[in-house]
Amino acid sequence: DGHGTSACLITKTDTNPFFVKMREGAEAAAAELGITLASYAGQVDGDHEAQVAAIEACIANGASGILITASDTAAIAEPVRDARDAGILVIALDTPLDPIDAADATFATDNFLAGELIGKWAAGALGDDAANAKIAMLDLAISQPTVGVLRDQGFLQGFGIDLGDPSMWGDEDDARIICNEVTAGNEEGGRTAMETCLAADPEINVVYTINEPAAAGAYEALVAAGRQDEVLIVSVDGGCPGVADVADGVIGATSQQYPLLMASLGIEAIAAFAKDGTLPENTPGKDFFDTGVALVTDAPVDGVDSISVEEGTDLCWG
Amino acid sequence: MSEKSDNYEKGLEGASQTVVAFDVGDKSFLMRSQSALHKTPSLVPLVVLVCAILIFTGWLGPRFLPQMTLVFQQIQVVGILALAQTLVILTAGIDLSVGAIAVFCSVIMGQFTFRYGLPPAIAVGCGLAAGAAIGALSGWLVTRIKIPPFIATLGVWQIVLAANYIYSKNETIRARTIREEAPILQWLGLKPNEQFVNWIERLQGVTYERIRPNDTDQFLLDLIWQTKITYGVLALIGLTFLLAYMLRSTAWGRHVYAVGDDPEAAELAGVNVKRTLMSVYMLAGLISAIAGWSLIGRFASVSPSASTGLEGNIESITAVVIGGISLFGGRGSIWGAFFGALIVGVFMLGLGMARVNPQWTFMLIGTLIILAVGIDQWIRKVAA
Amino acid sequence: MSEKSDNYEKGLEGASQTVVAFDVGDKSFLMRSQSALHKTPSLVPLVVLVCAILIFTGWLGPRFLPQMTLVFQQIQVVGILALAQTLVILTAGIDLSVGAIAVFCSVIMGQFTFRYGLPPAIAVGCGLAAGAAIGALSGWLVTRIKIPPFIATLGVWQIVLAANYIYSKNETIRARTIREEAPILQWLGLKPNEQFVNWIERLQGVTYERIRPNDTDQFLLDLIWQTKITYGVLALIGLTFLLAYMLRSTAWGRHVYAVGDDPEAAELAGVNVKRTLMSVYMLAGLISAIAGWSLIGRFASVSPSASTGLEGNIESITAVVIGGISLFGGRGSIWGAFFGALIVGVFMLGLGMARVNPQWTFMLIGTLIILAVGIDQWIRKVAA
Amino acid sequence: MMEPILRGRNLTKRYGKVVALDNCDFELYPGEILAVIGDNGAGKSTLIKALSGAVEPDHGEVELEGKRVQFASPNDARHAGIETVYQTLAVSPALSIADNMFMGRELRKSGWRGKYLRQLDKQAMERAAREKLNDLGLMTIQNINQAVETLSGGQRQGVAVARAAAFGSKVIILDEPTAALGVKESRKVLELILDVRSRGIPIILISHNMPHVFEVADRIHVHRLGRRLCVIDPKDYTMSDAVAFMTGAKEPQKTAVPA
Amino acid sequence: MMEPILRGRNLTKRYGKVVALDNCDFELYPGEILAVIGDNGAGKSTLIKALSGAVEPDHGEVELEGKRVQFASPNDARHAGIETVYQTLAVSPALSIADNMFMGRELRKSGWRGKYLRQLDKQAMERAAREKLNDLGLMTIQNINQAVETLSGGQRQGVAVARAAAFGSKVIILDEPTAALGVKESRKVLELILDVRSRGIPIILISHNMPHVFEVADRIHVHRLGRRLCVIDPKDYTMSDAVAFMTGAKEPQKTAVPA
Ligand SMILES: Nc1ncnc2c1ncn2[C@@H]1O[C@H](COP(=O)(O)OP(=O)(O)OP(=O)(O)O)[C@@H](O)[C@H]1O
Ligand SMILES: Nc1ncnc2c1ncn2[C@@H]1O[C@H](COP(=O)(O)OP(=O)(O)OP(=O)(O)O)[C@@H](O)[C@H]1O
Ligand SMILES: O[C@@H]1[C@H](O)[C@H](O)CO[C@H]1O
Ligand SMILES: [Mg+2]
Ligand SMILES: [Mg+2]
Repeated sequence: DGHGTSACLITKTDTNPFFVKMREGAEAAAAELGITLASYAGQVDGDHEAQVAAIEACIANGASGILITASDTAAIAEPVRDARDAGILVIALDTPLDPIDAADATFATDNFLAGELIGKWAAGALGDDAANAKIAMLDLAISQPTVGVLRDQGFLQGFGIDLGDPSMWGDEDDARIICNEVTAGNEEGGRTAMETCLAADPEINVVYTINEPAAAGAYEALVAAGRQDEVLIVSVDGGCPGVADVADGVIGATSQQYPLLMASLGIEAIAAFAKDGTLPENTPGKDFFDTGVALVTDAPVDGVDSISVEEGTDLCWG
Repeated sequence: MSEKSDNYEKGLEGASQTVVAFDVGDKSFLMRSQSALHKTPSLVPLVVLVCAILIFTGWLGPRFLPQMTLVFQQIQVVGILALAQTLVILTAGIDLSVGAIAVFCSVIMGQFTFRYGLPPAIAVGCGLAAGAAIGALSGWLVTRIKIPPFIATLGVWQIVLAANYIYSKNETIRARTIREEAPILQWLGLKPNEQFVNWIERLQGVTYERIRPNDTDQFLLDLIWQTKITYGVLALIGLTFLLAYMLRSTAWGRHVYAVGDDPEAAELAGVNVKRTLMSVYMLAGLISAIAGWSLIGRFASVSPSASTGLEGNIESITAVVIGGISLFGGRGSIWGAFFGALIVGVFMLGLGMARVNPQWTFMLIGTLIILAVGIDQWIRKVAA
Repeated sequence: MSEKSDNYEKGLEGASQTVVAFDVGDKSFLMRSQSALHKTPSLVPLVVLVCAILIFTGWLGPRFLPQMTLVFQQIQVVGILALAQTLVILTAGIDLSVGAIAVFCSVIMGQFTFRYGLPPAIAVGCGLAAGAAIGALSGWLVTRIKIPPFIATLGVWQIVLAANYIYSKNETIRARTIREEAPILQWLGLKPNEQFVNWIERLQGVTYERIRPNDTDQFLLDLIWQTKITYGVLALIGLTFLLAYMLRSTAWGRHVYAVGDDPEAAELAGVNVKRTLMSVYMLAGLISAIAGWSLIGRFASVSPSASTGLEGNIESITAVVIGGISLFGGRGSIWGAFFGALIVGVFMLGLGMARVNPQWTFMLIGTLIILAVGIDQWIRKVAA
Repeated sequence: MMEPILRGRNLTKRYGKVVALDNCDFELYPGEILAVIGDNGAGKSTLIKALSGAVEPDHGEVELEGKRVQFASPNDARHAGIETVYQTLAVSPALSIADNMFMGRELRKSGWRGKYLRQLDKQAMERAAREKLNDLGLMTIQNINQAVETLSGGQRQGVAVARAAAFGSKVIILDEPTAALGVKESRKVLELILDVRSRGIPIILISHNMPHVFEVADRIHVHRLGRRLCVIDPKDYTMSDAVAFMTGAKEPQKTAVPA
Repeated sequence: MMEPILRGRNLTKRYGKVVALDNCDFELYPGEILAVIGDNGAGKSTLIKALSGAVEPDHGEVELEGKRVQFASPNDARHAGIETVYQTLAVSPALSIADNMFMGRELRKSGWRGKYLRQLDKQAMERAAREKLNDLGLMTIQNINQAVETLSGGQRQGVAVARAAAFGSKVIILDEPTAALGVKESRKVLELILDVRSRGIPIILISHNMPHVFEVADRIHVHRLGRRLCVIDPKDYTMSDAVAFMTGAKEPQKTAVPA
């Protein structure tokens, strides 16, 4: 019985549809289990300070559990420890903390794997041309938040490019990378970044994007340049508009993740913990509970597992 | 002494009655350009702009110049916001809400069309009206409740942005949906030159599949096709002309400057300060809404999380200040804001084309903005 | 007429030589508080603050008040930034770089310790010196190159932020590493009251595992333990007193106000305007670096992507303006900035504790900021 | 006796501890030149600000042509026909002479450009501004498009006086209009004042220049410590008396107040 | 003949199309009161600004005690002992009377609080400010802590004049110091000027008030159209002559320039 139990959900922002859906999922699960849910978020992706203040408010309110998608995975460990010291169950969603055992449990996508899948797919789709591809890397922000780095580096790994330092993007010296631009993860940034890349080299034929809104923006720039049919765009997220873009041929392939699942699992874990102190368990063989990632495309490539757009549409969020 | 004192005004009889005029003599070219800059200080950012273009042309070679039309497109939104910002800054205010208004109004235009099924033209009208209404709210806070503009518009910014997220449920309306069902929303993204070429060709009965420039044998049409100017860019230029006219040649414009210069003096001299301020904030809201429409044109989709909502204010203020408009009000020309936006646009694209890494680009933009204004100050000093 | 005219000054003989004084009579309580507010306008934000606390206490019940010490900790960084910002704003400038300086200096303190192995105390000193140096750069741009402060510090902001990312390689230094190897970096996060209780207990030879409050039988020590004030909070309060003294009771302070009030008049009256401005920007840089040190204390780790770098400027300006300090310079008290930061902190924590969802919180904060300043204006009007 | 055209009763204005107006009465009669004299800080400027809507008195009333009025702003007073030159001049420093002179009553072009495009007739305004300044003897202004902040002290004052004289219809209030003016320009302003009166418009003139006051005033309101001490007829008293009254060297007899 | 203490040669200053100073010469001799008179806009204020470092002339030189000086700012001139009251007063509106009066030369407390804490001695400054204003006859200031912006026009001018008189050591320049002052206060300023001269400090007095000028000046520099027209001795010429010279009604004989 979860009566009197309260939980907190702390996301990176509350404007990215990904987190909006996560919140909706958590709210639904909480309502079902009779848990009071409070949500908090930073103002921009990377807003660590607001997340600390949110943890403090949760401690002050005597919450039983906290679900957090950390903006600064290493720095958040300290306030998380305070919360755990205060007897609160802390679960990392979407993004593992650094170290991963700083949280009681982690329900996450493997962002590096998500990147790797689209990288392999792109390399496979190009075949031999992959050796002289011209790649545009449309990243998140110059502060290089971890998701952005993991996906970018995963993509390059999958594509077969030497990573240099895997904890940062932009230090690779492979000539196939034409540009690294930042997009803020939205259409606006995606379009401007793509235009800039095209101005630098109009022959670009592979575009990595941090997420689907950025991909949609990049596509508009390609349309304006008349090159939309000759360029492969890959992305990450698997939101419903993104999957629809795969169906329309805007995006070639996208790695789908499952925020609703993360959220509902998290709430259930808090309910169980409040009831009898049970702690959630990890996926066998991993140090976190993997909520899974799937490549969505209608042009499967040998050696890369993928699901069809139809399946992706059934599973999509938002 | 007393015998001289009372009638000293006698000395006035026969006082010179001519108006003074000094003959400054022949003017060299340098002096003439000096005095041109002195009379029209908004030329200074133009000079800086030309320098910036020359530098990048020197650095990147001939491939830079043809991209200028792209620069125009890239600033079509922030440029319009800078116009709105200029109006408010001329009155010694500041409007932190312009970007949020633009995004929210674009959401209104989109949602009114798709959620409520209104005809798109009417939805656009509603969006524009909403912009003016939000501007009126800021104006009311500033003139009636006497909240300083920074705080009033900071509050309105947060309110509008939150309303935008809540109302839109953070849902994006996809480009394709809009293109198929409500193309008017994207009108400011269309290119009249493409339309013109298509129209000519339809008349001639030919249809080239013009995907890339220069692949037909019709040189002139190719050239027109290549010069990709959108209606949004034309709207920016048109609005700048219109506002320049209003500010320079109408009583309202004089009042805007007077209010910014010294509101007490303006009030004592017979200007209705409150009404002038109110009109400025409303107009700024309306223009921001136009920027929102332009946002749909430029990015094809309607996205509540567009970065303009967060960064539109600082970007527009930057353009205004680079354009030589004083943050203390009353001084500067709207053309300054236009050129200011272009200067930043040239830097951004130029550095991107030079393949500077984004972190370094960010740093260089900072340096270049300082440099641009430093040169501006220097020209002003030399011209003074 | 002429016979009267010359000697009319005769009438002066016997002119009254007393200084005027009006007897205003007995003062009611209302009149006295009016005149108190009139004399010390920085009391107004204090009144607003008290109202805010009362409202949240009414809403959330008794659990809110004990959290006030948490509010202090939550504003320990932005509060210090607001002090730096106040100095610059008093001179009619604005400093957009304060937040970036804080983050960059915290990175310098951390990296100098861990990358180069400097003793942490020296690394802190280097960080503080770097802050002052960056301030000097802004000051130089403003006073020598005559770049408007908005642009100069906008450029410096971008440069510092990019330098911060590039230099740190986006690496966070973890809390535990710092605690074990360089605890001085975290000094502003330590709690003197905890240290005091531990010290007493060590004297007594007892050791409680104080994790949550009120779990021992030592009521007084529990209370002291519970009142969690950090050195960073004390630094904020101490700095506010110090700057208030400097601004009010030293010649330098008078010059800061004079420069902000009317720089030309100040120059003509004998103030070295450039030197005063330079000192203000340098001091603001130094104080921002102290905020950076405090940032390490508060967040235990050193993180180059701390959002203070992006939002510290607008947050500090907001605190300053809520505190009744004029953006046009020359008017306002540093205490205003302190209370302004507290007002925002109370709203944020109160709404968070009330479990208001983030988008609505965002909207309510916007509304409350407007309301706070609206009440401020109203009190001033009534008190005038 | 005639009705006063402008009257103040019991006007009081405090600023914190400072009492600027202390139950002050005031009357201006049609067609007269009323001088207001008094020490620095006596409250003369505050009095005329209370009459012209620039300051809201704490107590007391203002009547225009026998009807009680409450001006919320100087604009209201101006619409009622009261034109004022404030001691602080109330000019917009960055704007040109012509802009300032016509602020709030700009001339539009004739024809469609004025009607539909609301275009200003800059040439007409510049011409008129130049003429008015020449009337005041301010011949040294070299460039009519100069910003007012670049004018000399006297030129600036000339702009403000010319504006009031050109537009006042019922009452013109001049607060030390010749303070910064030269001999020639002051003389022109006095001529202008007499000329305005001859058009039937009454004038309130605040001045510290006793010869000027005694030359043109019909009655003299002596202000001291925030209130009207007395009103004297310049024909009955010497300047010396007036100075003695306003500085407190001499007490007026009760009969000195004729109104 | 004696060496001039302050001398300007061929000073020229243009503002765009406007010529404010046109090859102007100037001399001030030790211990004298030199009046500068001229029409509005003649360039008097520009001249003294060029002498006091507030304006940088386009051409020409300034000599102090025979040595060529180039003041980069009014502060330099002040350090050289030249104290100026500008026509625009140069006061900081939001600061108090005492703050303004001691701006740039504040008094510190004696003892360690002044030495180490650099604490201002506010009481001493307020007392001194009050005394100086009383010396000028400005008795109507009710609150010595008032911000200058809340003072009446004349009170404000009094603050600026009192400041200059208190601190000038070599030359004192007064640009229309009595323009806004009442009869009593103007008289006090004239007394102050004579008093300062008796201390051996020379004074430059710009004024439009001919009786005042002729009462106190030792020599009169007549300025017209941006240059020195002539220098006259007030004992040799009538006010009427002076007015005629400065307005261009009469040409001076060449011999009118004695210097
Ligand atoms: N806003 C204000 N705040 C405080 N005191 C004020 C304010 N305005 C005026 N005063 C005070 O009121 C008194 C009257 O001022 P006022 O300007 O009316 O004098 P005045 O008679 O016009 O003097 P002057 O001849 O010098 O112009 C003065 O003591 C002045 O300091
Ligand atoms: N900054 C400036 N820009 C342009 N013109 C200026 C500037 N300063 C002064 N002038 C012009 O220079 C001329 C001389 O001005 P100045 O102030 O020296 O006159 P003045 O003799 O002091 O007059 P007044 O008796 O009215 O004070 C005027 O025509 C004025 O318009
Ligand atoms: O970590 C998050 C999610 O994975 C989502 O894709 C949105 O962007 C990132 O910041
Ligand atoms: Mg007055
Ligand atoms: Mg002058």
